[in-house]
Amino acid sequence: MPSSITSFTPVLASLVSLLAVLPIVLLGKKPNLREGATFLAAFIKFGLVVSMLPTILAGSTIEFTVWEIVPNLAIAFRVDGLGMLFGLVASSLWIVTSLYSIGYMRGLKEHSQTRFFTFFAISLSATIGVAFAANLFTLYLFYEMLSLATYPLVTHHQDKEARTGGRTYLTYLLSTSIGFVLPALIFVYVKTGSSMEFSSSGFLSGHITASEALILLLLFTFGFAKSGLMPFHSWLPGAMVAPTPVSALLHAVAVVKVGVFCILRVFTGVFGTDYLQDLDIATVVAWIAAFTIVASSLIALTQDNLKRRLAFSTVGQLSYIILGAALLSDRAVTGSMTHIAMHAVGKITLFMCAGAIFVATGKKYISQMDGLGRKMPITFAAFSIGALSVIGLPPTGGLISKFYLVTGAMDAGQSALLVIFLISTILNAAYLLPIGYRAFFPKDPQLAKQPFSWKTTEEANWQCITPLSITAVLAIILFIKPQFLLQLAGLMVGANG
Amino acid sequence: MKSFALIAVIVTGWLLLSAVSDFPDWGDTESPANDYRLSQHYITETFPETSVPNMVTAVLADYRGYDTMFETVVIFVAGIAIMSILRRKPLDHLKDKGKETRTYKKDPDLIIDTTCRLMIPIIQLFALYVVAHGHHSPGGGFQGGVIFGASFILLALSRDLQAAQRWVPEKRVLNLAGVGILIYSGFGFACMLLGSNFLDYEILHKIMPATPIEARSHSMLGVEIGVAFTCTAIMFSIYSNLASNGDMKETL
Amino acid sequence: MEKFFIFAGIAIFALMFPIVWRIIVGPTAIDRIVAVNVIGTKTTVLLVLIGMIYGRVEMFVDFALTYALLNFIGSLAAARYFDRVNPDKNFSNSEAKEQES
Amino acid sequence: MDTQRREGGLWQMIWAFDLITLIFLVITAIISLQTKDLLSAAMIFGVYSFLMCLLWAGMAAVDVAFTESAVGAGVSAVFLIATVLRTTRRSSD
Amino acid sequence: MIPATICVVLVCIGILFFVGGAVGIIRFPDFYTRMHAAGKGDTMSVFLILMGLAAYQLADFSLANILVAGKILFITIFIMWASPTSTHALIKAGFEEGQKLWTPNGEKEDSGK
Amino acid sequence: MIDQSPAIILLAPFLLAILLALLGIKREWLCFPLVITGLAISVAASVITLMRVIDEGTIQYFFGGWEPPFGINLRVDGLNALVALAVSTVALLTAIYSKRAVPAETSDKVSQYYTLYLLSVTGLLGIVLTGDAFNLYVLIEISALTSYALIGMGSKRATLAAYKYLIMGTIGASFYLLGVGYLYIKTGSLNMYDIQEQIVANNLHGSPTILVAFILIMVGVWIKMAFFPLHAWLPNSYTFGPSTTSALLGPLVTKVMIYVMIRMILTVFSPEFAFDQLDWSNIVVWMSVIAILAASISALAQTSLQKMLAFLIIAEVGYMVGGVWLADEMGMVGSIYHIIADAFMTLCVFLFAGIIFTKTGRRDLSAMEGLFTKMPLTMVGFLVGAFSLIGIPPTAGFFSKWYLIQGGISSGHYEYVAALLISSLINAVLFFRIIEIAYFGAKPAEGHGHHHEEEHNGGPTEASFSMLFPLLITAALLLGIGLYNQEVVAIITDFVSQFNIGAIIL
Amino acid sequence: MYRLCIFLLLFGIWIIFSGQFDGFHLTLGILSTAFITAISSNFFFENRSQGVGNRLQQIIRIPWYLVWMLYQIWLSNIHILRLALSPNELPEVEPKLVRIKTNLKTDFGKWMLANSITLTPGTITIDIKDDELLIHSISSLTTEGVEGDDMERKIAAIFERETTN
Amino acid sequence: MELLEALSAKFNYWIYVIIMMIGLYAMISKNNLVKKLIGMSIFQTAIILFYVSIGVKEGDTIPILYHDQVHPSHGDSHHGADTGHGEDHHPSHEEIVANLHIEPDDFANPLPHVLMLTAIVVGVATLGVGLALTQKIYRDFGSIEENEILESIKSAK
Repeated sequence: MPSSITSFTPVLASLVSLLAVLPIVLLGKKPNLREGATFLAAFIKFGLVVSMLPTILAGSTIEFTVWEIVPNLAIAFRVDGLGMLFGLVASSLWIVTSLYSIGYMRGLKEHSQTRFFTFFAISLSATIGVAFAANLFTLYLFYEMLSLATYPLVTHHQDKEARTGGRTYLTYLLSTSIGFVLPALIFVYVKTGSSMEFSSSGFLSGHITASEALILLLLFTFGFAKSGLMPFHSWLPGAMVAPTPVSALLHAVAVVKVGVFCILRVFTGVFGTDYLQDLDIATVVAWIAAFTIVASSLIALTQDNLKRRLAFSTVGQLSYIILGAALLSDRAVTGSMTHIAMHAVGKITLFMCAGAIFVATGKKYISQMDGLGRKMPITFAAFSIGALSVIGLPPTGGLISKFYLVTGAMDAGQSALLVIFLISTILNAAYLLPIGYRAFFPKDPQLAKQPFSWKTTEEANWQCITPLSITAVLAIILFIKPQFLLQLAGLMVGANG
Repeated sequence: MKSFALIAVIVTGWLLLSAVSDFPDWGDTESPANDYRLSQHYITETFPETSVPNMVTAVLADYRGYDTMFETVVIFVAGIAIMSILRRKPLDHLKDKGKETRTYKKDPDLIIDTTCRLMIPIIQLFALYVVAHGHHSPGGGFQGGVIFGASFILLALSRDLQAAQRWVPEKRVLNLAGVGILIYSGFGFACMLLGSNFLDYEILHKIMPATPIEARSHSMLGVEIGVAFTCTAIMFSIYSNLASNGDMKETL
Repeated sequence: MEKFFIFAGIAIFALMFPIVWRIIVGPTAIDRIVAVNVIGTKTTVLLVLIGMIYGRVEMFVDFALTYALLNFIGSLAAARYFDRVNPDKNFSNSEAKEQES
Repeated sequence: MDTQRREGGLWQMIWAFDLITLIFLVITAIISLQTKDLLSAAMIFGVYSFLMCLLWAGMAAVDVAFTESAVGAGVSAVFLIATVLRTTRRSSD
Repeated sequence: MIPATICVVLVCIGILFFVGGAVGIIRFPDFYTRMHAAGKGDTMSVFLILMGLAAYQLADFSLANILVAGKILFITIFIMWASPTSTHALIKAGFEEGQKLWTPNGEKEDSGK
Repeated sequence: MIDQSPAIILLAPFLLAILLALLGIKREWLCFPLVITGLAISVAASVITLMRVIDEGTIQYFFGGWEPPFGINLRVDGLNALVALAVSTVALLTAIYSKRAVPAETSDKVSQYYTLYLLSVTGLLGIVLTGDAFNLYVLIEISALTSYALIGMGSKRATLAAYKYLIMGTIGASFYLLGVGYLYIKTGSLNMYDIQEQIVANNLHGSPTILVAFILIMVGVWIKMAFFPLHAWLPNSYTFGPSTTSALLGPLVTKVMIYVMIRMILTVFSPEFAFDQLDWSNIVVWMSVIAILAASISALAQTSLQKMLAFLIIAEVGYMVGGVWLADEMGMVGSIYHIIADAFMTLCVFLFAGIIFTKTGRRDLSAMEGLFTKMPLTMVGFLVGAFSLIGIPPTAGFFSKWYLIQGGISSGHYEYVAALLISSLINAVLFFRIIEIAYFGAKPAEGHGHHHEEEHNGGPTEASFSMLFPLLITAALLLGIGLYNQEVVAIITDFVSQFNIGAIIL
Repeated sequence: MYRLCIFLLLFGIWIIFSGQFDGFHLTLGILSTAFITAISSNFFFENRSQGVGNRLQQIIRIPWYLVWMLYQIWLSNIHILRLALSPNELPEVEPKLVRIKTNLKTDFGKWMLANSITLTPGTITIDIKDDELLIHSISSLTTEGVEGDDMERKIAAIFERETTN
Repeated sequence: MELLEALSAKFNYWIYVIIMMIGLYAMISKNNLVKKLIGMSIFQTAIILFYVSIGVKEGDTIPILYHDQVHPSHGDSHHGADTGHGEDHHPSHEEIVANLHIEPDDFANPLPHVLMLTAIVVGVATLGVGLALTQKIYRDFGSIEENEILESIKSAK
């Protein structure tokens, strides 16, 4: 029986960036100090998260109940393996993203930077909140908070395009969360009357009938529309109007990962894999996810806008995670948990590269990027690594998670889904690899002839380049040393088994 | 609209009629409303408890005095409301005077004027009588007040509004109305200050030369006077605002 | 004796019918007002009669008096209306015709 | 004054009285609402109030009748006339 | 018994005058003549009826009843006081409104009602 | 004096209203302090009363020293005390707001306006506190008459709206009165608790008279609360009246009427009668579903902020009526909680609308362009209110919706849950439309060549303190009520549980 | 002095109204009467130059006039009754407007005259301007009574004896 | 015959419904604002009629105690004994009460009367406010016909 420790640390980890809002707003007039505050908060947060790591790895959980807000229902924090994994990813990547966004924002001389950093901080706070939420209710609170806090980020440009994008973004996220999750949440509350505390075996079994379970499952899966499951995916490409750091945040760190994280929580914490297996309803979700994977990959192939292509790629990759969870086998679940981290690192690299390209050259479309690799070698190198990671090729972390997923699918005996994995991997490669290839080896012979020299490079400023290099390296490191991630994931699965 | 109204009316009427057959007969002494201890108490105990022979007055001003206070407030509110809706400065009356197509006669009619002149003091006396004798005969503050107000209306009708306004200018009207309610609630607050509940007149025997039961009776008279003040003032105020369209110049 | 009063009352009531008829046919507003005034007077009498029927006329005279007074005010006000408004013959005539139809 | 209850036959008569008044009431209410001249409508409404007052006197509700005679018959008719003076006399229905 | 008799007689005559007034009001041809019926017919009949009632009230001769009779008398005075004035006011109003005077020649047009 | 606290709640504004009428005509500066004093005393008394209710249970106060049913009494239990506190607080906040708005909008009638204002509050508080069915009618009329005047003092069209309100309001109040009459004819009593006792004692639940009385009272109250098909008076009244009026009446009148409905169902007719014997719960819930949807959709079609909010109020009324008629304990708790929450959130948005109207002089949505940069604090206040109306945690609106949906689910009325959610979504659309306008409007101002006068002057600036303060307090209260909803709900549950509603339907 | 008379007059009326002779109600009566005297005593008599004795004389004379008036009203009612109930098509009715002049000086006198004319058979005062009365008469027969100065002399005898002196 | 009996025993209630419906119909369907208000008054008086009808008792009298009930000594002295100024030969309040015998069925039920006093007052107050609004509307729109006003608003837009 894993012991649980009561500690204020998870709350603090979530709150620290929220508290950072105050100095950020107050120091709005002094950019350096303001960003100093951002960094400070980011590091403190990371430190706090890491400080909990040993405890978690030792098999304990950390709990803290803040407030019993509705009868029997409290805002409560609880750190377990999955939460730790996600918290680690989010907090570490925040540092990177912060750095990057400073570069990006300054590079483009964006307006309202104070607001940007403020909401950035709030978003992170919400993300960590989701990661460490102890029950469905707390999860939902932070989920909503994240939706709202990212809206000003998505619409940062305040132009017509941003307006449409922002509108789509909110429409999808709010309508699904209010329309699907909230009733499901209350339904669960009414039926179980419990505190909705996540537990490794779920708490629903015995309270609801099979058909209710199916409806609930679908409500939750579609309700957490941040996961980009089709048909509720189109906010994601729409949200591409946001500044790139935001896209990075959206796609890699906070938003979409929160979506899949929530779904993972629902599968493992609310229903419990055993219960789902008994009911045999997860296959529905699995197939939806499978469909999403294939469809999104095909759409991604047709996109010329780099960020949009990456966005559709994200849609597909997220569905891997959902699919992994829906397969319900230990390995698949482990794979999907790990994939959160792997994909995050890979995708953030890709996005930062896209941003760096935009900052340096102002180019958005893939067709314009012929031969750009020669001007921006570091960026495109990182891009390639990221792409490899996303596709799931060595020497990147993506391979690890994909391996687990595929074997998990075999465990589950879903050979049809196995085929899907394979097809999609090919498709992934088809839409990601050509970009790097074209950049380095342009079709246009004139560009191809240009000699490469470090001096002619037109890389973006160092604040942009550094983070993407870091994440690219990280992707490789994760290939070499994925143990602790697997260990964290295994904590969840192991408890299950 | 007409057909909708018809449907609404028919449905409501049917609804109301459907319960009629369940009612006790008209004039039934055994009906629940007449037989219940509430009305019995009012009939048999009013005089012993308040020494007022007119049960209606006693119930009105004592048992349900709280209601009546708000009834007075309703009048007051109506007066203030009408004033606030209609009253305008004479200035903007002048502005649209060009549009006025009506002409007004200034000189009062001799016959009407003389009749009213002789009548008004008697009406006023009568009004005071009605207020004062509310305990023994029908009437009371409200009716008396209306009659008193009617005497002002009569003056305004027989001469013009200014004649009445000289007597009770607008500001005094408002003050009177306010004072009326203040008198009423003053009795209530006095009871509170003496340590009893609001409007519990019995306690006033401490400051009145009377027994507790008489204190009730006398306080009721005081309360009725308050009501009369308000009614007088407000009835006249409403009349003068309505009849002059808010500019206090010309009336009927 | 009460029965006599009631009969008297009903008789006076019956006499209201012709007056109500006048109210219905008009033809002009002032005719109606006259009729209303007459009804008011009759009502005053009726009130005293009712008082007699109840055997407690001292309670009824008060408001019979009020009644007479306010009836007077009412018809005076109506009369003053015409005093204040310019004679508008066309209106009253056309209005009268509308009423007839 | 005798304090005895009145006998049943008399009651029947009062009832008849009541009945006539009620019929009158309905008639005046309808006329008052159907007249196209608002001044007449106001005056007829006055008649309606008279009848109400009678009715209440007949039903032994003296205080109510008193109030109605003061308010319904006198004051509200005057208010209505005042409004007719200040607005218009014509009505489309 | 005498007061009762007086009462019955007076009330009956009063009602008779009421009849006169009422018939006059529907029968007379124009506004002015109707005004005659209304103004005069009422005054006397009210006087008679109320006097009759006052007389009945005095059957039981006590101070209270005298006062009641006095009040009834007061109503009578009031009505007789107010009635000519309101008659005057109304007829003046009609006159100013432009009511046409009925003449025997024009009788056929108007007397139909 | 503690014993007198229930009476003081409404007597304080009443007394000061009269004093104000006497003193305020000449001395206009006196009006505002008097209003604030009266309402502050009222709020304090409400708090004390609430404390006492929590400590001692139901408090009775006999006016005139007569015990019911002979006299009129105030009977304060958990429900009353809470609603009274909400009413007086909202009134106080609106009064603070009105300091500048009233002189600006009703130039020479300030003292009259404030007198009516205080009397209106008195009426509303009286409705909430009284234990007598007829007294309730009188107070309804007081609050209604004052409302007509408060609305009628607005613009040209406000008068027409007030007239319509008057007609509808009178029909509603008269139906209520008639209903009380039908109760009286069968029970002979007017005291609410006594009526209930009589109904039980004489076994009148099957009587058609009681049934008709119930229908009449319900229809009457529905008209007064603008329940959907009977709502015609509301939108224009709250749109064209002075902004203070909207901010006072918008949050309070409908809520207080819902309180009356709950009081009638629970206390007078008993829930067994209303829910079990009549078995109308389905019909009314469906009606409320239609109300919610229709009102929300109508709100979408509006271009004027006030009008949009007015339709939202109608939708919220649908929530509460539906919540009550779910015949479920949780639904009832949710409705009562929503009364309080909704009072504050409507207040919040109406104050915002008032500020915008005073600042820009316009009512349409485009008046709000770029306000985030110009009036950040105002917008923050508004955001909280908007989030609460949408139902975003941790504002009070979320929790009321939580309880309502909980009631809907546990009573199996999924259509109600669906309507609630759809309406939340529509609210989200509505408010994010505004937020969008306020958020995006700022930028084009730099580039384009429009030379509005506003832009020359830098546009509207942050509202004055007296306007901003109540808005922000309201926003804070919304969060507070949300976060401490357990405490509030505990009081409500305490009250509701004695009626044992949950047992009835089963 | 004047006010005292008014007070007494009003108090008499109060007694008729009240019918309660206990101290409490009499006190109320005195207070009310005093109040009315204070606020509206000057409504009663326009011309206050006349002495109390004069007024008393007038008051004594009034009843005789009233009796005569009652007789006139009686006649006029008979007249109306006859007209109304006559089976023929209103034989005598021949309405016309008549203007007459009056010599009465005081307003009260004119008022009395106008009302008397209204109450006498067949005539109604429509308007009164200065010393000219506009009268509606139902038939030529009835007009004679008005034009015959009889009434005016009676009124003058009561109210304007002083002025003729 | 039974129907007739049922009708006659509850005649007041039937008529009250009819009057009320007349008023309600006028309130809803009439175009003229003043007419609506007249309809409203009729509507309210119908309710008053209903209430007052409740309080009627067969063979009752007005709800004021008889003079000789309150003043037992009245028959001899023609003087009312006031309770407040207890001269020696007047009975005190307690004595009067001790000898007082009131048969409840003799008097009409006073409670509906009290209630209806309030209702009448409310009625006239509402009527007054309604009329004031009507005048203001006429001042602003130049008409008191609802459809004309609505049209003028529409055309102004």
